[in-house]
Amino acid sequence: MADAPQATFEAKLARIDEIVKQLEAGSVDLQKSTELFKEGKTLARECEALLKSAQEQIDRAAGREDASAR
Amino acid sequence: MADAPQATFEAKLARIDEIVKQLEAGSVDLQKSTELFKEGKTLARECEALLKSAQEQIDRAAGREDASAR
Amino acid sequence: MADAPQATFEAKLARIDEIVKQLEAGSVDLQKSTELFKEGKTLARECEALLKSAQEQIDRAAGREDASAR
Amino acid sequence: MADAPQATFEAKLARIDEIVKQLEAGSVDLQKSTELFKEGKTLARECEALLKSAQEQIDRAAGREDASAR
Amino acid sequence: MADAPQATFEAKLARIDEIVKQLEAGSVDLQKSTELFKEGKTLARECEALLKSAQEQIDRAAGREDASAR
Amino acid sequence: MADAPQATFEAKLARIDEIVKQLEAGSVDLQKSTELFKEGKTLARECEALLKSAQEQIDRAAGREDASAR
Amino acid sequence: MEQRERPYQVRTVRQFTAGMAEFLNRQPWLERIGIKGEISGLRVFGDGHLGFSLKEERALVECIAWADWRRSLPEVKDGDVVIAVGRVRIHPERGAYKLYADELQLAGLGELFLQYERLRKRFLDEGLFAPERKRAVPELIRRVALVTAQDGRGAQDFIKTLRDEVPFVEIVLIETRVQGEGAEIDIAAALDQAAAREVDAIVLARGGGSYVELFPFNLEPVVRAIVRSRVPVLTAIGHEPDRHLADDVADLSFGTPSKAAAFIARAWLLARRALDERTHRLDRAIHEIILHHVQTLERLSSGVERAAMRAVLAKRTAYRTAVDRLDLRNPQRVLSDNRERALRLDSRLGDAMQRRLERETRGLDGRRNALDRAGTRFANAASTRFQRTTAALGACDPLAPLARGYAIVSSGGRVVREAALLRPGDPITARLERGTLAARVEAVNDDG
Repeated sequence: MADAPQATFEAKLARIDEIVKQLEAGSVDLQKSTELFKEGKTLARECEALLKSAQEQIDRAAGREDASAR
Repeated sequence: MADAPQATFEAKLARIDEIVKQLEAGSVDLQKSTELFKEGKTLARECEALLKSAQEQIDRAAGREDASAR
Repeated sequence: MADAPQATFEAKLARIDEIVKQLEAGSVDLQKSTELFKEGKTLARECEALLKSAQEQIDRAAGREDASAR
Repeated sequence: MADAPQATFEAKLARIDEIVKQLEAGSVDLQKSTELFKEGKTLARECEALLKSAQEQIDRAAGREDASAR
Repeated sequence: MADAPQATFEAKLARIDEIVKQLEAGSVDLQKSTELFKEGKTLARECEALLKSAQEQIDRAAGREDASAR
Repeated sequence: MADAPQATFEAKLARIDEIVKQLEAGSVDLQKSTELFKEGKTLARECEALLKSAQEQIDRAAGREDASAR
Repeated sequence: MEQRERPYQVRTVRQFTAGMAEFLNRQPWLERIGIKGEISGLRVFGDGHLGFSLKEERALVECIAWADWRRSLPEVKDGDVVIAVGRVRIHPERGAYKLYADELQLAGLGELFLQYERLRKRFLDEGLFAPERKRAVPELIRRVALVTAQDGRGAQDFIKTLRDEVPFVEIVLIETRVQGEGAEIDIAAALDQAAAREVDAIVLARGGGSYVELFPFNLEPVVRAIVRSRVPVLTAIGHEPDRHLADDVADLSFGTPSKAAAFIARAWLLARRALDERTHRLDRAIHEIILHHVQTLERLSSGVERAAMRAVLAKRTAYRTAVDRLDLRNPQRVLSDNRERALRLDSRLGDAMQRRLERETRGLDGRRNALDRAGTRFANAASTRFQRTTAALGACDPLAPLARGYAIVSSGGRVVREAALLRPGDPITARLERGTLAARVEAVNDDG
């Protein structure tokens, strides 16, 4: 998990999915549940940031076009 | 029991269960009953604290996300 | 009888029971009866103390939980 | 008769019984009867005292309990 | 007759009986009768004293008990 | 120079087409998607510029014409 | 001979004529054909159309001609040599065909036509019409050289269309004389000039005109100029159905200048549309990707929260159950039971002891009573016996009769029982109850 920031958006999503499944299976203990949740939330936040960054890049790319070409 | 605080929530719960069974069996004397009950209550308190802490961590993690990323 | 205080509540109670039976049977002489009575009373007092202590422990255990965790 | 005070309550009672029987049998002369009667009375007094002492001990034992444990 | 005072109440009464029998038999002369009768009277007086003494002792014994034990 | 922009326009359009198909297939990850989009937008902008520069030229030409011929 | 042996089919007249009509219709070269001949038997109809025969030596073709909207027919008379241009049709009811001409080209045209045919054959032989020789016309023409007549209608149509549709396409106008003697030289020069310009294509345009007027576009200088052009050449000459050799060698040819302009404009419009469409799809695709990711992320993010909440809730429930069970087993009851038992035992202890004391007290009292009774009894017995004995003694008192008045008589110290033992005068003593009497015997009576 130390190299999570380098993981792709998709890899992070997959890991969150895995965490959700583990939590739903109910087979993990309380502490582990909490840690998994925190990890999941951290990943979600990172994903959110990646999406935001992507959206910004997209907006910038689109915006530049709007500004320059029309 | 000295290392009870390091024990997991589940281990504590299991120990409470064991205590309840001993108490239900009714074969223990007054002193032992009292001690078992005290131990059970102490464990219950620790479990409660662990639950509370877990809930707080979750709330904090969830809340932080709400606050920062949305 | 010198180590009565180390005896359990149950042992003390059993001894009182034995004393009561002896007294009720009327088979011991007055002097012995008086001594038995005194012994019984002492034991009863010890039992009472043990009960009181147990009660306090239970109240404290139950009460502390009520106060801290709910 | 010199060691009568060391005799038990029950022994004294038995002696009184014996004295009564002797007196009732009428086979002893006046002097002897008078002495027996006096002996009997003394024994009864001693018994009374023993009973009183027992009662006191009991009261004290019970009283102490009342005072200390309740 | 010298040790008459040492004789018991019962012995004295027996002597009086004997005197009565002699007197009733009428075989003794007046002189003798009168002497016998006088002896009888003396004995009777002694018996009365013994009786009185015994009664007093009894009363005293009973009374002492009454005074001390009740 | 005359046919370079044309070749480029068509080539660019073809590349945009390819990008659109990849994006529509949904088989590329977020990062790649973003990069493809940016590339597509850049290409579209360049295409647009080709159209625009032609427009400007003709506008200029028209202006000249207006100035000289009318 | 051979024909007779060949199998044959029988047709009805209608079938045959219909088949022939169909056959003719399928011949492209008959779609529009110019037939050169001498007019004879000219008839003028009221609505302005003409009927005549075209003759050449002993051959004859029936012809109907009328004016269309584009141009009027020239004045003709019998004996004129014309090229009638039009279409061949079968008349089933007459079993004959006719040329339906909408154009009549007057005398001399016949020579031009021969020249046309000659040139055409030569160029064809040179392979100038071969598609593989032709240059690729760029899809997008941004700068075009328009070679046309000064102020010609063709030029106006072309320019108007481009201005309207794709105003940014630059038109390099190269004006030239397009008809008259030596026009082909001017046109060729103009084409060469155009080819030297930085243009994407050359459009050679000319509005409508008569065959003769348009004839320079069939001539070699023009054709050669087109062939040698560095830049693709598009022709847009005259009326649609007419074809010139310039059209045949051009990289693309259009019936009218407007159509050429429309072609150029259309390429741009298509490109614009394609660009717009791709841009739109690009935006939509990335939007959908982002939306998909956002939704997935939201689903997973809330999922992880829900799952964690549920996990904790499950733990809390387990905890609650355990605690409830523990509380149910609070030793308080054990404690109470034990307390009751202890109290009961304590109470029994006290009772037993008290009862014991009472019993002993009662026992003692009983004995004391018995003792007292025994004491009283023996004291009474002693007293009774004493009373009885003393009473018996009292009854034996030898002096008792004296109380009743008796007296004891004694003489000489001896009690006198027999009177005879005494004589009168003997001293005697009489003892009374109280005191004694001294007396003498007076008489003796022994009968007593």
